[in-house]
Amino acid sequence: MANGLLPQIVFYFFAALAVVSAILVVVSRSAIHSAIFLITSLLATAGIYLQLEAEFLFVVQIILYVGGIMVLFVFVIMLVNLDVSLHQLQFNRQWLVATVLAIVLGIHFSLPLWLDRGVVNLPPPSAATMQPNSEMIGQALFQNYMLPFEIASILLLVAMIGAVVMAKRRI
Amino acid sequence: MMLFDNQHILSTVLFTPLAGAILMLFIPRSNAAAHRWMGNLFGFLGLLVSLPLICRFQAGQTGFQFVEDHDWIPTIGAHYTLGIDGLGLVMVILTTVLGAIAILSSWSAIQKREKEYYILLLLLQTGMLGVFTSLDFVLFYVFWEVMLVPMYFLIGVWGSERRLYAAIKFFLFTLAGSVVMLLAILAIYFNAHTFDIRTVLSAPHDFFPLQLQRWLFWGFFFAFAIKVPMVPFHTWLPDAHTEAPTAGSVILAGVLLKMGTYGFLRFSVPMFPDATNQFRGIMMVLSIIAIIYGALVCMMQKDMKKLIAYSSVSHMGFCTLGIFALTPLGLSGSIIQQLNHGISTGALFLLVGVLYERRHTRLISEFGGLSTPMPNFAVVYMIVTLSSLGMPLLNGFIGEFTILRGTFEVPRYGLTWAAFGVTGVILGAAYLLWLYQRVMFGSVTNPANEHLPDMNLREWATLAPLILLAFWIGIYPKPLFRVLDAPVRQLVEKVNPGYYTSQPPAPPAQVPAPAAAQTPESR
Amino acid sequence: MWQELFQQTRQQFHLILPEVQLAFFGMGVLLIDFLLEEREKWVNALTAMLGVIFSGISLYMLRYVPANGVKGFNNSIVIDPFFIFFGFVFLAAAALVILLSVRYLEIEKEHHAEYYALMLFATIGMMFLACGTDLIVLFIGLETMAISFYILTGFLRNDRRSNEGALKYLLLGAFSSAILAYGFSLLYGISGSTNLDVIRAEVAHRPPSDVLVILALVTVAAGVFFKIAAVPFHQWAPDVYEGAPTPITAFVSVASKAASFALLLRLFLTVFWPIRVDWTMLIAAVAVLSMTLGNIAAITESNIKRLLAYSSISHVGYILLGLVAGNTLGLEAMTFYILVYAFFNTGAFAVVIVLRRKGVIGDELDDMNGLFQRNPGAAMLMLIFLLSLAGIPPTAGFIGKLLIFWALMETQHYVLAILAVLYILPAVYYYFRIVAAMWVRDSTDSFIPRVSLGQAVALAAMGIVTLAAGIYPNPFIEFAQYSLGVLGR
Amino acid sequence: MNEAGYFLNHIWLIPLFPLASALLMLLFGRRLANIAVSVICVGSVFASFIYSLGAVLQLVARPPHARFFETVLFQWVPAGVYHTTSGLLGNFNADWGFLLDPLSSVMILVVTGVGFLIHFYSIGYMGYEGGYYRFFGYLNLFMFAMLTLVLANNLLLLFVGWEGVGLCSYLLIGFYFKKKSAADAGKKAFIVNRVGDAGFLLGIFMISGVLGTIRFSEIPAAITAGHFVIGSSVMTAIALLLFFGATGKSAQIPLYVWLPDAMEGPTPVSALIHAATMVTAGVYMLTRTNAIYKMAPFAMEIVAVVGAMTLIYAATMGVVQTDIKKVLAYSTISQLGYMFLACGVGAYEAGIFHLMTHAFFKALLFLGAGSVIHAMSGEQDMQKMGALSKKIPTTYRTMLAATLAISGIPPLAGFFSKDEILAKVFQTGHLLWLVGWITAGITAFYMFRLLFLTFHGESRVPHDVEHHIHESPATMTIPLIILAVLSVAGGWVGIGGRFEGFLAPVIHGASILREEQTSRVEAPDFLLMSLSVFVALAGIALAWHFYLKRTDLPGKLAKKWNGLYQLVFHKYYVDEIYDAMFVNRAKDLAASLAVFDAKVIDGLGVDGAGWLTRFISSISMWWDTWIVDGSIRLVSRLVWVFSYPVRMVQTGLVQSYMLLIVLGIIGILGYYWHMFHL
Amino acid sequence: MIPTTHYLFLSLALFTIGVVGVLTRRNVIIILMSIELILNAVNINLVAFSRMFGSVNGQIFAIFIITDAAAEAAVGLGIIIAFFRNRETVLADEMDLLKW
Repeated sequence: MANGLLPQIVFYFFAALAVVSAILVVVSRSAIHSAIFLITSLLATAGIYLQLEAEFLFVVQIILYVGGIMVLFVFVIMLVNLDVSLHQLQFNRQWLVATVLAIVLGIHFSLPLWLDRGVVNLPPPSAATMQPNSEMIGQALFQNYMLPFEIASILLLVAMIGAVVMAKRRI
Repeated sequence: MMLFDNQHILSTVLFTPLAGAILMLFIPRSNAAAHRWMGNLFGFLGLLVSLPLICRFQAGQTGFQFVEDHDWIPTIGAHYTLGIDGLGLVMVILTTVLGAIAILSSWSAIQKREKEYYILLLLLQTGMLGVFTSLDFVLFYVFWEVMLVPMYFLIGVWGSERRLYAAIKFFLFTLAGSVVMLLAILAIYFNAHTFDIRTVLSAPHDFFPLQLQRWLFWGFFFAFAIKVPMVPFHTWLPDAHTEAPTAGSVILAGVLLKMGTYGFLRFSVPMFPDATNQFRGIMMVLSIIAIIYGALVCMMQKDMKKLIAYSSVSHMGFCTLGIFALTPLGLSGSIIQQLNHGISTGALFLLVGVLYERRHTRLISEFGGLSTPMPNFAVVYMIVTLSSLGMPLLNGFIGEFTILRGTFEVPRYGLTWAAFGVTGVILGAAYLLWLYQRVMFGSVTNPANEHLPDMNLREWATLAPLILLAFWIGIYPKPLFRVLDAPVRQLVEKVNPGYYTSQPPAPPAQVPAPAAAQTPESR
Repeated sequence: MWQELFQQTRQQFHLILPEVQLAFFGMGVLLIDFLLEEREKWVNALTAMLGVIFSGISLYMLRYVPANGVKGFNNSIVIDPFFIFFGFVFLAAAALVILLSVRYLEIEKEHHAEYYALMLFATIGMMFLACGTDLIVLFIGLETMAISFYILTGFLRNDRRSNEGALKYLLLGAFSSAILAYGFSLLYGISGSTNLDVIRAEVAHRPPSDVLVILALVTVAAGVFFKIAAVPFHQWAPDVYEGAPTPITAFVSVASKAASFALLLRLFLTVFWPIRVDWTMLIAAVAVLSMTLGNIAAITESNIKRLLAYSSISHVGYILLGLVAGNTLGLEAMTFYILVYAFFNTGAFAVVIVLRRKGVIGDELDDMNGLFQRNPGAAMLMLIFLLSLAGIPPTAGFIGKLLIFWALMETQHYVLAILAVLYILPAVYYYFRIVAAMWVRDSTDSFIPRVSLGQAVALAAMGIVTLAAGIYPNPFIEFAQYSLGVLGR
Repeated sequence: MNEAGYFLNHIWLIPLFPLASALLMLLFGRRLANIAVSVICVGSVFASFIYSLGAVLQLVARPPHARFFETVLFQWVPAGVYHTTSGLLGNFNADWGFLLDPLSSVMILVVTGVGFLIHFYSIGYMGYEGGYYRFFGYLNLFMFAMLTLVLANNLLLLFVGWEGVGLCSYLLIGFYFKKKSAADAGKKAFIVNRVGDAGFLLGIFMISGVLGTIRFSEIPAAITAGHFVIGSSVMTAIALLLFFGATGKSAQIPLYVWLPDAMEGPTPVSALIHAATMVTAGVYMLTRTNAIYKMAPFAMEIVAVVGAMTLIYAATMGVVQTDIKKVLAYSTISQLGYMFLACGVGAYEAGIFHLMTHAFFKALLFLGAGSVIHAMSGEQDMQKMGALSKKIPTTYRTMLAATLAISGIPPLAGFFSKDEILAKVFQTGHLLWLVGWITAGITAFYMFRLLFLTFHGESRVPHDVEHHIHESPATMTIPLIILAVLSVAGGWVGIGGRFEGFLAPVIHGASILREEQTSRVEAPDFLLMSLSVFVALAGIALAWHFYLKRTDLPGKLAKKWNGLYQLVFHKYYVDEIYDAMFVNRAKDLAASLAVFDAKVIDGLGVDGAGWLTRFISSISMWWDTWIVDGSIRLVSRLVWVFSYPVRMVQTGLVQSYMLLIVLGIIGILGYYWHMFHL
Repeated sequence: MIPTTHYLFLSLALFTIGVVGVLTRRNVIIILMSIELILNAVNINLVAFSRMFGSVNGQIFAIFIITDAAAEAAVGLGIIIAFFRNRETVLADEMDLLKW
């Protein structure tokens, strides 16, 4: 499925799904719904990864993001259950201005890209295949990127400590 | 003794007060008497160590003496360079003398936080001496600003009601000028590639291209004009003077204001001669305005210190007038007048301080008929007043006369300038005598004044030296003129070359505009 | 193949020794904590201090690296003077803050090992920020630092202000680092590599005013500006400064700022150096805005921590001016400024820390009233620090500003120079509001601030450095010059 | 130098003696007993009198052309190099040097002599006053200043004395400093003098600028070297400036206003300073610098005219004053007018001559007046006197002599000097002679009016003072007598132009004009003499008529010849008419002039000037507070206020912060896209 | 074949939506989610680029970003809990103790 119609269909489907669910994340009243839509969006993104031949990342996305982070989110949402907040306003006072500005920002990013797509001249996707993906990633991760990997461990340690310190009533 | 040989004596003079201050840090705060003694001791020591300068100074020898030079910040090429010429000598001595007197004058006036008070006074002393002795731009600037801080506290902590306002006003005003000067200094560096004042001084008059000279002149102008202070930058002065404690006012009027004129003489005039020639007219007009305006404002003051403050605006106007007359007489007169102003205005503030200590008010209306309870005070006050209004045989006259004589010489409007100056003299007599009359004459109306004690020994000790100096300068100023001859000669040769050869003075219009083209832009 | 991997690791291990030391002691603190009674918690501080010292030693070992540095771990880090310089700054700041923290935490009853551990981890992040030449290293380092700070800011968990500060910091920080990440992704997209040198080469080859490059520049700049709290990305600073525990405020305002400046310099002097014509204007504008807003806003601020926040914003403006000048001197000025700023700014906060006591945060202007009568030494030091902040000689701050002005004049940025110079006036005004409160006003409460041993040591050190760098700045300037190595050439 | 002789070599002692004792008084006077004070002070003045006498004798011993002695003690103001207006290099240098020549010798003799007498007199007069030592200290200080003034060998040193005497007069006028009027008068005197001095200073500048020297001995040479044309504008300017200074010191129009008020001071002061010595400094200065005036005929005209105007104006003023000292004050002004008139027509020697004689009799008059006041225990109003001649005979006789002298009755001193002046003026063919002549009459009139009102007629003395009217002590009367002798015989030195001859070497030829005119107009001397004598007598007669006869005659006549009563009455009727027609008118005129003087000149002129200055100064103070300082405060306030909105942006809402971040990015990107025209 | 630009636009779309969420929602948790969206957008970029260059670096970077997202989420939620414990709210515009 290197080229042909299918990839495009896959891409545009997943893209549309990601965008739509993302919008729903932002607009839906209850936090739970947003969380679920976020999951959808992330899954769609995972699909796109797959379409980009990044299988490993596809897995990571699903396991770590959807399986880990989102569960955490849902858990917290349960913890600080907000039936009250369901009835109150979900958008702050500046929402109109903010939306407009955000869109302006988006235009500022995208319009030049669109106009200059000639100038930007991103090379077409290289024929170089990245298979077997997991192995290559493993190689890179433990040779070129060993150091960041180690630092990441500290980062996660910090995160752990932080979560404990913050969430635990007494240490 | 190595500390006192010609290479190090200036450092000794400079750091004696500082040493005192540091020493006092270790005396417990509770022991106020000790601080008093130490303060006075080191104030006096500072005076003593400065005396060898007078003896060893070779008058008539051009250039700087007692030069001391070390690397300071090699990375930016700043040196620790000290040295004085005649001008510097006069200023240094003035500073040490007034410093000692100011410290002595606060013996009983200061009743809180003696420790910090004396430490700050000594720090201030070092700062001022540094300004007058440093021969390196950066060093000069550092001292120039260091000195602000102690003054801020002297006004802010030991001042009277509106002291905080006055203090911060003083600080900001002066700072506003000096920060601009900092840029000008840097600009000089990029054109002269040195921070050494001597090198820049010895450069030819068109060393900086004219356009640059103009900029630099104004860059320095604000710093100095605010310090002097020239109208319209003077409004910090009345507040600062009024709120400051006696010693503060004495130092402020006696020494701090001189930094402005000193700056003009040391930097603006000799370093940017062409620009100076161009702006001479403006400067003289400003000075005249200061003279007359200050005098006029004096008349309406209800507060003695304010009155004296404005009178110093007027008197310093004479100094700037003399400087920008750019003639030997004008310049030497101006320097002498600076000395005089230090002496007589300092003495005036001391006298007001004497009253303030007794009555804790400075309002003229509170007094009257004081010559009955305090006759000696009346006599001293009279002498000081006379010296301040330029009575012959007292210092004021020598300065004012010489300045006006030098001004008279200015091409074209000479007589007019002189005439205006003389008007200032008349007004001076008017407001000073009026003040004297309101305070001293008449019969005692206010019962509080009936039994005021006359001046005590310490007050005599503070005032006597000043009065002696006043008479000395008034009767035998020759040594002063001799000391000042060389620096003045240098200045004049710089601003209008060939003055001393008997050609008619070149009209300032002949500032060589092409000169800018000739000198290659150095960077 | 694993063989050679270990091989190269063993060869290059000494390069990351300082960080390793910190990590080791950080975890050590966590472990030792279990052995300690409530009143022995100061041992944690001691351990952390040891870590800093050891890290410092191993940093000192590296001092003979060539000017262009030693690359390691597949060019993902470079050990060059720049790193050593900033590493020293971070460690110094960390040491000072640790000294200042003990008493404070005891008063707060939040004396936990995690605090020190997190500080050390944050320091690790900073150091990687300073030495990383790889986008990923930089990003992870940045996040390590940032997240540690989020936690530390909220460390007083029962204090509403602390919570709020932490949450705000987190939201804003996450947002900004997301933007930064976006920029990084674009950089990667431009070059296909995460190595700065490669990216730089690519950027150089790119046609001028390439959209992707500009997008990357702007997003990265936005992220970094946020970290250094430059206008208009500054607004987190006052709130976080006020909310955080005061030692952490000091740490944030000094160390994290220095680290972010390291990142900024690293990126702008390598990646974006080819297109500096494009960003000089941007930096200048941001600098001027920061100076203006910081100075103006501080004039009426009555909370000292907020006031110092605004002042730090204005200082950022000053430091950025050095980058605007862009010549060697300007960069030296920046590094020198960052170096001394670490000391006198921490000092200013330290005095506020000294004022902390049960029930009173001691960060209101009135808490300073009559400090002179209550603790002359503290008042004296505070005066020195404030003078230095205001840039009055003979203090370090003056030399720093002097160098900045110098660079501006040398590169003929006259207008900027005049602006910068004139902004000293409002600065002096609001700093001297504090001075006046300390020295002139009479004390409104009878509380006598007592200085613990640690605080005394820290205060003394900072005061000495501030004065020394003002009176004889030569060594410091040389250090700053040394720090640049080959950068910016 | 030794052959110059002891006294000449020690000429510097002359001013030194009084200075020394002055310092002694001002420093330690309070501890000294009155007797010691008087001995020291009077003694010092006497010593300097002796030394001056000796010096003068040694000078006179020389041949006329060599009667010139100059000595320099030390350089005083070696101010340095400057450019003269002609572009040459000058070296400004004022020495502390003394110059003794006929002119200054006359002056020092007058000053020390009269001064000594007045000091002596003061012992008695001030005996019961507080601040005895202070009084004498100031008086001695004055002597020092005055002697410096007359002995100075250059203009600047002269200016020192000039200012010094001004200061002393300020101090002495304000001697009763508790009286506000006295203090005010002193201040007024000082400031008005300062105004004059301003002119003088400028004059000095111009002289040194134009001639390159301020030494009297070098000025004539410098003038000839400078090739100035007669009446060159520069010279005229200098001359006028100097004269302006003189008007201040010597109380001429327009700056005479201070002198009448100066009478607030103790009477000896008025005698010494405001009659004999200080006020004549102007005349001396003009004579000193006559070489310059010679080049400026126009200026001389001005001097003459101003002198004449002052002369008659002040005289008329004197007619109506009732305060005995005020009368004398105005008469002094008018007499000074005579001197300036003389100088104006180039008759310097005549001026100086009159200066000398005037010093004698005017001092005497004041001292006499003082003695009267002393007798009347402080009363100064002539309305409350009368018929004192019996009670205080000595005072009466001496004052009579003086009055005769001032009225110019031969052979008294006043006659010779005044007559010489009139003669010289007449020779120049000036109409001003007429003014002088008339005024001679008026002078006689008001002086005798004073005499009659005070000493004759029936007593108008209130009874409480009546009984303890007594003659003054010897210390006061002796000086009176000596001065009386002098004012009788003082004029004889002028007989046969001996005085003129003596002064001749100092006078560098008066104005060229005058020399021509001298040849043209030749008037018989005796005629002029008789004329002036006549007018004087007329004046006396008139005074007698109105202030003695008219008061007591009617009664007698009515008693004696009842028949003639009508006639007499009728005569009186005529008399009344005459009186009504002329004298009263004249008196009215004078009175109105007096009002004019008090209200306009003094009121508007002086106080008005003061008021105006204060007004302007209050305006400038307002300006200073609200505009100059106000603008500063406004700026700072603006910055302060502006800081609030900046802080308000800090809403505390996270999302607004984020919004700002987004805005920032948009802004930056927008900037770039704009730059790259996308 | 899909040009890389399209991936860019997709990520931009997600980015913008994320920004909108961050700027408009009151619920802090949802703000955090929106931030996750943004990071997700970044990842799309990275992966697309890595495909474009045919090198896995981008994917590695993406992994690290996910790690970071996890860390941020953990800490963030912890802080939110602490905040909620003290303030009984998780609404962004109700944390206004610190202002001005």
